[in-house]
Amino acid sequence: MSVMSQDVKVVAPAATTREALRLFAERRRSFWVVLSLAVLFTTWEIAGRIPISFAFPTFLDTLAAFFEMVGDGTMIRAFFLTLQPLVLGVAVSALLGITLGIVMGLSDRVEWLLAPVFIVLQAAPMAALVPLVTFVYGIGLVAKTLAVIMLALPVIVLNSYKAVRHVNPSLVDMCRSFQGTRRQQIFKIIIPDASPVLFAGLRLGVAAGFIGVMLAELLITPTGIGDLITYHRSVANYAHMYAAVAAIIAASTVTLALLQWFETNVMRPEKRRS
Amino acid sequence: PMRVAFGDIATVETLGLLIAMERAKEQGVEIETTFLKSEDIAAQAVVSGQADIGIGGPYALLQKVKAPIRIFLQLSELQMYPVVNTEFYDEWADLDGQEIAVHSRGSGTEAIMQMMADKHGIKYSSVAYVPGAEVRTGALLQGNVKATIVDSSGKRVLEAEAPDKFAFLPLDGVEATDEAMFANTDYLAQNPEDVAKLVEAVVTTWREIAADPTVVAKLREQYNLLPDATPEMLAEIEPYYSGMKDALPMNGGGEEAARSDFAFYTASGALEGNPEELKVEDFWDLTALNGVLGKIGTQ
Amino acid sequence: MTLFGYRIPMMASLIVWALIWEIVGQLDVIFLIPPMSAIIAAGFDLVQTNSWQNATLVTIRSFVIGMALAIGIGVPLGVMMGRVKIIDNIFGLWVNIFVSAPLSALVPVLMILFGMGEATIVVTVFLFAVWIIVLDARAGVMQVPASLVDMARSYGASQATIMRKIILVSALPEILAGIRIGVIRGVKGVVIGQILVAVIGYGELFELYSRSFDMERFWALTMVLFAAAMVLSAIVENAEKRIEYYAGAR
Amino acid sequence: MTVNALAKEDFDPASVVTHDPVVRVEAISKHYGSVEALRSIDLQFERGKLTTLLGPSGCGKTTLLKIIAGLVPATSGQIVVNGRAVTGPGPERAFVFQDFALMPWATVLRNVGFGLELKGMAAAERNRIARRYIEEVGLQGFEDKYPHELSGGMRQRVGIARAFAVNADVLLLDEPFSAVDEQNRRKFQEDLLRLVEMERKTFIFVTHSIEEAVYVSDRIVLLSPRPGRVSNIIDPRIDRTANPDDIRRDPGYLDVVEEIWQGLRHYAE
Amino acid sequence: MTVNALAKEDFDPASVVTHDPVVRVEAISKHYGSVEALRSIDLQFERGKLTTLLGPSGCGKTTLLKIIAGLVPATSGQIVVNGRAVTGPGPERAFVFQDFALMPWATVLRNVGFGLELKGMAAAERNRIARRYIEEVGLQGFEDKYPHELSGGMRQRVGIARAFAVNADVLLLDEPFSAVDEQNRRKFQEDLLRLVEMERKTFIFVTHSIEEAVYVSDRIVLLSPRPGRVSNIIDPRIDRTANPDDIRRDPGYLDVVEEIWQGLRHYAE
Ligand SMILES: Nc1ncnc2c1ncn2[C@@H]1O[C@H](COP(=O)(O)OP(=O)(O)OP(=O)(O)O)[C@@H](O)[C@H]1O
Ligand SMILES: Nc1ncnc2c1ncn2[C@@H]1O[C@H](COP(=O)(O)OP(=O)(O)OP(=O)(O)O)[C@@H](O)[C@H]1O
Ligand SMILES: [Mg+2]
Ligand SMILES: [Mg+2]
Repeated sequence: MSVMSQDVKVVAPAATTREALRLFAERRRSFWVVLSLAVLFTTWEIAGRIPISFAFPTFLDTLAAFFEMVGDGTMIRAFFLTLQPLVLGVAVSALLGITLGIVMGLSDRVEWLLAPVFIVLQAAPMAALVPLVTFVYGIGLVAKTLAVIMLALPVIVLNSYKAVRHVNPSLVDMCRSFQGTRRQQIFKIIIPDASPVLFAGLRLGVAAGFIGVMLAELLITPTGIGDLITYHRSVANYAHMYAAVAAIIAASTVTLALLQWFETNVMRPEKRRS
Repeated sequence: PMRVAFGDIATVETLGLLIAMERAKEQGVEIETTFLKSEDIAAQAVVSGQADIGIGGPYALLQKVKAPIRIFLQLSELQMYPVVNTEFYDEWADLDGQEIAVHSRGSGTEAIMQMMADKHGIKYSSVAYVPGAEVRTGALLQGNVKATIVDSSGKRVLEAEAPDKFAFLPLDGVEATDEAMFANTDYLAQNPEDVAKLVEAVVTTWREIAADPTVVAKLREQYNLLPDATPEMLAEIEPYYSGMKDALPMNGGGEEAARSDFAFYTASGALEGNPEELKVEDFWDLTALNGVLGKIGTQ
Repeated sequence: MTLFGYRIPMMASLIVWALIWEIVGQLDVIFLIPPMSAIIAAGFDLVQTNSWQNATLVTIRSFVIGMALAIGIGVPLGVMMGRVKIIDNIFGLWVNIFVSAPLSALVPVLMILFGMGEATIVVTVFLFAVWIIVLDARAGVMQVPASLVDMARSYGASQATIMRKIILVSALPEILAGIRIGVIRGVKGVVIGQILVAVIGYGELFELYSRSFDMERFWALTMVLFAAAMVLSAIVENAEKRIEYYAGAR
Repeated sequence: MTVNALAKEDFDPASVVTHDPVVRVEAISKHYGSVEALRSIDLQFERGKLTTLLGPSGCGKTTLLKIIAGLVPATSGQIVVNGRAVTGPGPERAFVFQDFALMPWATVLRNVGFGLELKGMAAAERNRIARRYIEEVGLQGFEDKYPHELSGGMRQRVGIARAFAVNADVLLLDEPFSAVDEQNRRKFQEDLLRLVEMERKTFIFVTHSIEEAVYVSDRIVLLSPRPGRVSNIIDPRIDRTANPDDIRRDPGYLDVVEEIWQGLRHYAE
Repeated sequence: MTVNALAKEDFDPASVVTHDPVVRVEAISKHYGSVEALRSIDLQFERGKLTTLLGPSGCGKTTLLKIIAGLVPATSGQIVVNGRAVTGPGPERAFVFQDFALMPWATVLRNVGFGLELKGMAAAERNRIARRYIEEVGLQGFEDKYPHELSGGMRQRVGIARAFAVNADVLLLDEPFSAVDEQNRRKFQEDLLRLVEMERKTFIFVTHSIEEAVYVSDRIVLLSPRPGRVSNIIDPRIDRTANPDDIRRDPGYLDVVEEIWQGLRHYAE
C-alpha cells in the first residue's frame, strides 16, 4: 500500500484570516446585535437631523426625552398604570385560560362547544371590538383589563388545549396500567407533562396582553404609556412620544425574553423527550 | 390640491364644513379630505407636511412645535355642558374629591372643568380622558361615568333618553375656540387665493346656517354628502344645527377670538405665559380672514 | 363530538352559539347584543351601501399590497437566514423582537414616517405579517434534512439547483404555514391600522357605527371581517394540506 | 432440546396443554373501526414462564398485549387472569412500555415508586421498595438522576424496576429492547433471563427479533399478518444452564431460529 | 474459510495486499473543531468487493464515508478514486443514506431518476433508465407512489435504485438497513449479495450489526472509538455458493462473529 500523501494541506495566510473572520462572524452573535443597534441608531439620528419631518425627532433627542421622563417620574408612573390592567388581565387569562384549555383537552364535549369559539376569536381582529368594551365596562381599569383578556385569553386557551391533547399517550397508559384514578391521571401526569407547553402558551398570552393593553390605552382612554404617546403627540413633543413608544416595546421585549429564558432554562422542554 | 385633515370621522357634525368645502370647490379650489382618528393626528399631519390644512384646537401645539403653524379661521366656539348623574351629585361642590371625565389632556373640555373647579374651590380626585362627546354621553347613560362634560347633541340625547337622571351644571362666561382651521405658514403664503375662497365659503355658509338651520339637510341632499347616513342620523341634523347656532362664529373668530382664547387656555394650563403678553401673530394668520371680511363685511 | 352515533363536526357548535346569541338579543338584555337575525339583515343592507363597498376596496387593496410585500420580503429573508449563519446573526434579534412586540404602539410612529393614508396601513399590514413569515421560512429551511442536501450534492447539484429543487420545495409546508399565520396577522394589522391611524376603510365604518350605537351594522361588519380572516386562513390551510399530502410523513 | 412445532393447518390451540394458566386469552377479537386487528385469539400463559409474541409488523402484538393489560377493550372474547375476567387494568398485571413511559420531570426513584405512589403508599415505604428494585436492575447510585440523564438501556431498566415494584404476577413487555443498541441488547437479554429465573412471575414479551425470541423464550407464539391470528406455537426448550455464547451457536437454537425464519419469510415484503 | 484477523498491536495497514484498488484512502484525518473524529486512516477498496466499516457508535464511520463521497472535506490526507484525487462529489461515486434521503414530494420514478435529472438528462431517457432500476430492486408497479406510501424497506430500495441509476463505480452505503425491520433486513442482505455479484462495483458499507457485517462482507474494517483509527481488518472469506441458511449456522461464520463480538464488547457500556 502506497502511503503517498502525508502532506498536510498548506493553507495560505490570507485564507486563514478570512476563515478567522468568517468564524468570528458566525460565532459572535453579540457582535452583530451591537452592530445592528449601532446602525439603526445612527440612521435614526441622521434621519432626524435632516429632518425627514418636523414630527421626526433625532435619536439623541428621544434618548434625552426618555431620561427626562424617567428622571421626573412620569415614565415610572406611566408604567405603573399600564402594568395594572396588563398584569391583572394576564393573570385572569392565565387562570381562566389554562383551566378552560385543560377542560377542553380532557372533554370532547367541552372541546366541541368551546374550541371553535376560541379558534375564531384567535384568528379574528379583536381590535375592532375593543371600543365596544367601553359601552359596558366604562373607561376604567375593568375595561382595560377586559381588553387585555380579549386578546390574551384565546391564545392561552388554545395553547393549553393543545398542550393537553399532546400529552404523551404512553404516559397516560402507564398511569392507567397502575390503576391511577382519573384525578391522579390529571394531576400527576397530564398537567406536569403539559406544563412546558402551558407555559409557552402563557408567554404568548403575555405578548398578546401587551398588544391588548396598548390598544386599550390608545382606543379606550389614554392612560399610562398610551397617555404619554397621545399627550405628547397632541402637544408636539414628538421626542417624548417616540421615547414612550420605544419604552413599551423594549419593556415587552425584555419581559418576553425573560419568560423565554425561564422556559428554556427551568421548564427545559428539550429534556422532556425521554 | 388643498389637503385637508379632519380630526374626526365624517358625521352630522361635520356636515356644515363639508357643505362649505363643496362650495369652495365650486369656486375652483381642489380639495382632498382625509378623516383622521383624532385632532392630534390631524395636527401631526399638518406639522409633518402630509396635510395642508388641519382642523382642531391646537393652541398647545402651536406654542411648542418647531414648524410654523398658524390658525386662520375659527370654526366653532366651545359649547359644552358639564353634566352629572343626579343619583350621585347635584352641584359643583359635590364634585370635590370625585372623578370626572373629559375629552383629552390639554383639551378645551379639561380647561372648562378645571376653571370651574378653581372657581368653586374644589379639587377632582382624578381626571379620566374619554375622547368623543358621544362616547362620554353613552358612558353617562350606561352609568359608567358619573360626571363629565358633553356637547350640544350629547345634551339633547341625555334630555331625550333620561330626562330626570342628569343635571347640567351652570357654566358662565366661558368663551373659547372649540375648532379652528390651521395651516403651515408656507402654505398660507403660497396659496392665498385658495385659502381665501375656503374662508369665504365657510363664513358665508355659517351665516346661512345660523339664519336657517334647516338648510343643512337640504344642502346635504344637493351635494349628496353622507350618502349612507341612516334615518336616525338624518333626524339629528336639524336639532344639532339649531343648537349650534350660537356657537358658530359669524366673523371667523380673528383677533377677538384669539384674545379670549389666550385668557381661557392660559387659565386651563394648555398655554404657558401671561395672556396679555401672548402675541396674536404667533398663533394666528389673519391675512385671509381680514381679506374676506373686507369683501363680504362683518355681521 | 358524537351524538346518537353521528359525528357532529366541531364548527357546528358555532350554530349553537349563534342561537344563544339570537335568544339573548331577542330578550333585549343589552343594546350591545342585537338579535343575530337583525345583524344578518343589517349585513345584507350593509354590503349594498357605497361606503361599505368603497371601504372594502380600500381595505383589500392595503391588505393585498401589505401581504405581497410581507411574502415577497419575508420568504427570501427567512430562507437566507436559514441558510447563511451571518445573515441569521444580523437579523435574528430583530425578527424575534418584532414577532411578538406590541406593534400597535408603533402605529403612531408609522404615521409620522409613512403619512396618514394607505401607506401607513400597508406598512402596518406588512409589519404585522412579515416576522412570522420570516421565522417560519427560516424554520422550514433549517429543518430540511441534511441528508437531502447531501444527496443532491452527491449527485453533483449546484447551489442554485439545491436551493430550487430541494430546499424551497422541502420548506414549502412551513413557508405556507407561516403565510397562513401571516395572513391572519395581516387582517389584524389592517384593522388596527385603520382604527388607530387614519380613519379610512373599515376603521371609519367601525368608528361611525359604534358612535351612532348602530350595533347591528357594527356586528355585521365585525362578522364580515371575522369571516374574511377565517376564509383566508382556510384557503392557505387547504393549500398546506395538499402540500403535506405530498410531503407525507416527513 | 425438542422443538414442538405444529404445522399450521392442523394446529389446534385447545390441544396445547398448560399446567398453571395464570392468564387465559379466550376468543379475543379486536376491530379498530373497520380495521380488523385480531381475530379470535385463544392462548394460555403459565406462571414462571416467558412467552413471546412474534409476528410481522402490524399483526396486532401490541394490541393483544394492551388488551391483556386492560388498557384497550376487546371487541369480543375475554381475558381471565388468576381466574377472574379482566375489565380494566389491575394490580396483578404490570406493563413495560416500548418507549419506556418515564415521567421526565421525576427522578429515577420517584419513577420507580410511581405505581406505589398511585396506590397511596406512604413515601418512606415506597422509597424503600423502589430502592430495592433499583438495585435489582443494577441502577444503584442513579436514584436522584432524571430520565434524560440516562442512556436508553438504563431508562428501560427504570421501566422494568417500576413494573417489578408493584409486585404484579404478570409482566407485559412490549418490545422493551427495541430502542437499545445491538451491543447492549445482548446484555439485557441475559438480565431478563436472570429475572425470569429469580422471580416466579408470568412474562409476556413482544419482540421483532427472531434470535431474541428464541434466546429468551419458554414459548413463542407466532401471529399471522392482519387480522392477527395464532399461526403457530413453538417451545424452544433451550438449556439455560449453558454459556450464552454456546447457546447462540447451538444447532438446536439455530434450528428453531431457522424454522421461524422460514415461517415468517413469506410475510416479509 | 480462513479468517485473516491480525492482533491489534502488530497490525500494519500497508501489509494488506489488494489487487485492484478503486478507492484509496490515504492518511485521512478529520477534526470537527476541537473534536478529533478520525486519525490517519489508510485503506484501499477493491472492485467487485464489499467492504464493511464496523465500530462503536461515534467512531467516525459516517464521517469516513462522507469524506470518500466528497461531501465532507478531510482535515488532512486525500482520497484517490480511479487514480484521481477527490475534491468533491463525483459521478463515479454514489451514496445510499441511512434515512433514505428520498424527496417526499416526488414519486418513486422521479426519486430514482433524480441523479440523472441533475445531470440534465431528458425526461424520456431518464425515466427509461429509472424504470429499469426500479424493476431491478423489485418495485415495479410502485413508480407513481410517493415515499410515504411505502414501507421502510421499500423506501431504502428506492434509495439503492437511485444510486444504481447513475451507474457509479463506487457505492457508499451508510447503515442502509438500520431503519428496516429485522425480518425484511435478512432479505435485503441477500438482495445486496446478489447485487454485489451481478454488478462489478465497489461497495463500501457501514453497519452496526456484527452478523450483518460478517454475512455480507468480503472484508471488514474494524474502527476503534474516537478518534477513529483502523484497529483490525478481517476477511471473513465466506463461501457464498452455500445456502444462506447454512452460512448462518456455519461454525466459521459463527467464529468470526464471536471474534468481532469479543473485540467490540469492551466498548459497550
Ligand atoms: N388506535 C388505533 N386506531 C386504529 N388502528 C389501530 C390503532 N392501533 C393499532 N391499529 C391498527 O391495528 C393493527 C395492529 O396494530 P399493533 O400496533 O397492535 O401492531 P403490532 O404488531 O404491535 O405492530 P408493530 O410490530 O409495528 O409494533 C395495525 O394495522 C394498526 O394499524
Ligand atoms: N458536523 C459535525 N460537527 C461536529 N462533530 C461532528 C459532526 N459530525 C460528526 N461529529 C462527531 O464526530 C464523531 C464521529 O461521528 P460519525 O457520525 O462519523 O460517527 P459514526 O461512527 O457514524 O457513529 P454512528 O455509529 O452513531 O453513526 C462523533 O463523535 C461526532 O460527535
Ligand atoms: Mg407494536
Ligand atoms: Mg453514522
